[in-house]
Amino acid sequence: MDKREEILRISGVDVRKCMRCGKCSGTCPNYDEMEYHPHQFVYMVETGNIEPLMNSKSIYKCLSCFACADRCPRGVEPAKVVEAVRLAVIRQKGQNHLKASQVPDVLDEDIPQQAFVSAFRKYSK
Amino acid sequence: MQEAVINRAKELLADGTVNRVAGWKTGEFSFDTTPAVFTSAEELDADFVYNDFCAPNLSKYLVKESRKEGKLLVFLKPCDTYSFNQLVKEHRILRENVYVIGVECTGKVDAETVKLKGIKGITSMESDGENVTIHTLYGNKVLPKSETLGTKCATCKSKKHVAYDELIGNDGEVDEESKRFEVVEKLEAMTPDERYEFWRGELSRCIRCNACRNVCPACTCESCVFDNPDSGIAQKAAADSFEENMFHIIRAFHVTGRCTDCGECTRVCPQNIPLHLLNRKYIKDINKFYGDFQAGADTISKAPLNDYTFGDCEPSIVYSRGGNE
Amino acid sequence: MQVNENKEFRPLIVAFCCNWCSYAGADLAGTNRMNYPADVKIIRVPCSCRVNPMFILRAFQRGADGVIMCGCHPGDCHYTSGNYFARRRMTLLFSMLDFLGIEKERTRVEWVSAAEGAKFAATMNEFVETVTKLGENKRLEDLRCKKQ
Amino acid sequence: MHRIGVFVCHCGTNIAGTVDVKAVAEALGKEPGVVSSVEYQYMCSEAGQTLIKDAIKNLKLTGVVICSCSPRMHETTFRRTAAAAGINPYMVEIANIREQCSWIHKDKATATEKAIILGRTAIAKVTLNTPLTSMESPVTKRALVIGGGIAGIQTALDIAEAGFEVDIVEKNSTIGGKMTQIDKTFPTLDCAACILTPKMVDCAQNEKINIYSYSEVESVSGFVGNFTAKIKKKARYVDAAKCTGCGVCTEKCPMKNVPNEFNLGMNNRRAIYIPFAQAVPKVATIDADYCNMLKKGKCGVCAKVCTAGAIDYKQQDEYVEREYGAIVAATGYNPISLENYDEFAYSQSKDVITSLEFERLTNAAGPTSGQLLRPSDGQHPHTIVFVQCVGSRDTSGCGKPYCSKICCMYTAKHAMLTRDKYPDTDVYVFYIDVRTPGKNFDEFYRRAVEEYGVHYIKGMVGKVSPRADGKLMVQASDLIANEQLHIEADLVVLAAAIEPDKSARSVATMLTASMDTNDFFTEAHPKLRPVESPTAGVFLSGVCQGPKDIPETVAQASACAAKVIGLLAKDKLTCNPCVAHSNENLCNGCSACEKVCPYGAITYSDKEFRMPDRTVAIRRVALVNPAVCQGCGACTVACPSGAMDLFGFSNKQIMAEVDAICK
Repeated sequence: MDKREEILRISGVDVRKCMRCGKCSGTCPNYDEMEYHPHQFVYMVETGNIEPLMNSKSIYKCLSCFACADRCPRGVEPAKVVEAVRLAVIRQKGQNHLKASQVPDVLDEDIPQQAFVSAFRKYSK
Repeated sequence: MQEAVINRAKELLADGTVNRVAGWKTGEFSFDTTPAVFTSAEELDADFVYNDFCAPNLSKYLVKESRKEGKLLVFLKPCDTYSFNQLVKEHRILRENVYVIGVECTGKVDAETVKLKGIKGITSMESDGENVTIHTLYGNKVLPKSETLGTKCATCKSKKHVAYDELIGNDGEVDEESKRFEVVEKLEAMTPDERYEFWRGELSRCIRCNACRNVCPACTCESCVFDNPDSGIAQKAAADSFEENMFHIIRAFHVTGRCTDCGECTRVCPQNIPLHLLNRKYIKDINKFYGDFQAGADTISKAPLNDYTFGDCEPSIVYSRGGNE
Repeated sequence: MQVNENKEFRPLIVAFCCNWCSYAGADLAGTNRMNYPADVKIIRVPCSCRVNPMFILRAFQRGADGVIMCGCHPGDCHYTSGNYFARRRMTLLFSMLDFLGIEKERTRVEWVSAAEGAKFAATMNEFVETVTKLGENKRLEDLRCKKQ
Repeated sequence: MHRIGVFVCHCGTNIAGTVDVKAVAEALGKEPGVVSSVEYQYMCSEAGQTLIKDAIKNLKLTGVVICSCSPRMHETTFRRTAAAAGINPYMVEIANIREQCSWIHKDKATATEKAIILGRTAIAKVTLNTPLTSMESPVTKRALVIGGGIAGIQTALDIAEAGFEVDIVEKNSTIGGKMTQIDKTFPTLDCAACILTPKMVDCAQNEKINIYSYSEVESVSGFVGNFTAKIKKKARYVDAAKCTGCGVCTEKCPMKNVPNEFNLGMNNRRAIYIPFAQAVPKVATIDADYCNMLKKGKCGVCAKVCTAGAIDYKQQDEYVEREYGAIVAATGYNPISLENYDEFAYSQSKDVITSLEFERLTNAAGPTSGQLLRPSDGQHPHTIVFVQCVGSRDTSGCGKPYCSKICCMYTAKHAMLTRDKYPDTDVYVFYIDVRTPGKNFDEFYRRAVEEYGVHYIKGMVGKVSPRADGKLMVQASDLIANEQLHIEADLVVLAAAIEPDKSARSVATMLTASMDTNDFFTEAHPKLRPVESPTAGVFLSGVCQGPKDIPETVAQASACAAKVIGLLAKDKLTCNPCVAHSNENLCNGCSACEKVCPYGAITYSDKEFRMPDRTVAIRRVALVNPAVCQGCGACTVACPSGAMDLFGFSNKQIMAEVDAICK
């Protein structure tokens, strides 16, 4: 299956609904850390330009806070696209980055629960 | 139960709340009850029955009865109350002229079901609620009541009374798990050829006795289109096969969205044609295409065919569906 | 059903067209000289909601091999809501015919605007082709009477 | 017995080229009931029509079938011909053998065969035709305009200008609508009040116009030309006839803390008030929710100071019933509530305002007397961020899926005026697209950018966070620079989407006028009948039909008035005779027909029937009003008993056509 199809299927997002308003990127709290920004994820997936996204650290910089998905006026949910690209990378490598057994070692008392759940979203299948 | 029902009827007659009582009396056989109107305590004592054989749906009779002088008491089983509501919604029953007592129902015994079990020469039947004793010319047989229920009761959709002024016995619940669409689904899963053979076999038995039409609480038209020369489809004699061919399809379409699935059509069919399957097919489609709808569940909702949404499915959905959908 | 000298099967198609959109679309197909088979005969109705399922059944029973109903696109009905009602009626009717084992391809609904002459012609060509493949309509004629 | 004449047209070679017209005429001549069947070169020509007329007279024809072009082309022509020859015009049927036969088929044999079938079908139908007479109904020469904004005012003025009486029903205490709250108008920047208030005064002074202010339409019955409306004049506790509008009461009233809705709650008014100086009618109104006299029976200051003796604490709602020939919906719009847009901090900070509030802040009659000051501290803002499309073009369910149309232009206006008056202010406009289709609109927007230095940034604001020091942190994306911006703003202005006024839905129900999913009124035809509702006699003016700016609203209002005048100018309305009719002997009274009727043409009444056993039964039966029915036929199929049928397209006629085709 071609990468674009795969990402659309994993994410369940209709990228053509995007009207290029940029509210996702306007909302993103980690914008400056990201090489590619939420609106670019949507646009680049739409145009099939997926390789750069897969090779970019941006997929791990997304906090999975879902603010972009919440505020998107067209219901596009960019966060799901980012997550789908990330999953495509993980599946391609055929391995998890974080296993449940490793959790106690990296557990920090100060990590908020939400961040912890986000980490799971991000680093495991 | 019967005693409580008769006593209450007598009270209401005595205090002048009503001047007539619609109920059941025994017909030619003990298991063959027939709708009747009673006007005095004596008549009630003599003939009134309410037992496991009182299948007839009395609501249709109210179209005429509710237009007569004075208030009428009627006993309605849960499924009958749906027909009642539907007729009230269509302004066919004058609600204010009817006093409704909902009566508990645990399913009614149907002689046809018993006969289909190969039991012949039935002279009478009695039920104790658990078992049915069948007296025949060839001796007695006992069957569990659950095995003697008519089609309509075997696939009962609701034991809840949706309209009543008072209740005798318990009120039940809508059966969300009802298996009433099972046979429709089975037919849908067949190939078109198989379905065609099935229906040709069934419908070819029709003798156009009009029993289905006459009993159906949705068929209360002042004059049926099949009797109306201006409708373009009326034929007294089967001079052209159109009426014969299409009677059941048109009848089913005419009651679409109004049929409460009371099952009377199949119960009264002398040829045992499962006519209710046509209605159920429409009900199932309506539920699927336009959202769950139960005719008669209330007296205000719009019938699905008199309503629409902008996003309704296109008729082409029929092509894309596999048989078993 | 019509059989010409070569005994080649030609279907008989009845088309119900609403006065405001589809009938005008059919006229436009004519004005633009767009061919479609002569098997199609059009009946003009004020609105698709005037089409009673009885008309469709009658056509089948009288020997039509296919019946198509055309109306304004949803949202464009001259009477604002007629085609929405027609849509529900036809959906349920077609589903019932299918349930009875009648070939579902013999019935069709198409929304054709007054500007869509080309669509009208293309639809009719396609529908005639489909029905020709199905052959003569016997089932609806037979459903009740001819069981041996 | 039927005596039918068939007339086959050659249409030059248009028909005769592909269809053997002689063969068609001959074949149709043999059909039962046909007494004459002829062909001619051009039936629609003078000579052709004479041929038809002569045949009707000489052969005493009862029905006419014309095999020619589409009925959409010449049906009326031939009906007129038949009428001129003395038979009912509806005894004519057309077989379309040009558009639907000769023009689409090449093979002559096939086309001829089909033409014969089409002719036969028309003959089958015409034998079942009945003579139809168009009904006439009188027209009440008065119009009702619901809504007294600029749309309603313009429509009323134009109708009155033509000499017809108009009543305006306005739910607020003054007419004028939203435009009274607006400061300047784009793209000319003239003052809204200066162009609106003279029109308001014209309305008040025009003897043909009657204003019901502080009133609502309670119910409407009837049909085109003959509506009856019940109007509720809400109690304002002031005798409008006595009140001079001097305003003394509004200064003396001790209840000072009533939020002033005219200034969107940004300042206060008294419990007795006149919304603004140029209000029409200039009559005080007591706000019963705040008046101490009405609530507790204590106070009475206004009554004491009123020299005209106009105060009447015992005033009751009053109902008026009037008849109208036409009704105009001009119910207008409101900005949407922003409760779904928490990210913009509208409810958290006073300095996040809507564009309409911004209008009031810049208006000389506003809470700041026209000084652009921050609502929180009264300081002059130095950085202002405008956010467009707040709630517009939003399919997520929070806002409205449509474009509100006016925001791009008024935001450009706001930005430009701000920069003009306060050049030391930084103005940012965040946009998704700038939409400026309109005369001098794009030029206006470009001037804001090029001459006034407004920063237009393509991108959307993601978040506004109020800071403890009173600043508003605006986080937004600049899509062209591909960077995220963080702006410290003093004031944030949200271009909230507009939606139809909440009252529109109930007005639509009363008028049986249809609405779309967004509660905008549906027009009879989106291109060709944009100011009429599909319900005959109901017309649409202004934003109630769809988002519009002022020039467009005024244009539509005048167009709407033209349509109303066209209707009121008639003494009688001729109705389409091809309407539904119910056979009361068959009618069940079940209401199925009423539910599908888009025009509310069906009513019910109880009717007595003599039964065979000599008793009398009372039954509810349907009655179709032929003046309202448009003849769609939806009811005929909904009717289970077949009581409902359609003249001109009866069940029997269509069945006969089906049979003829399938023969």
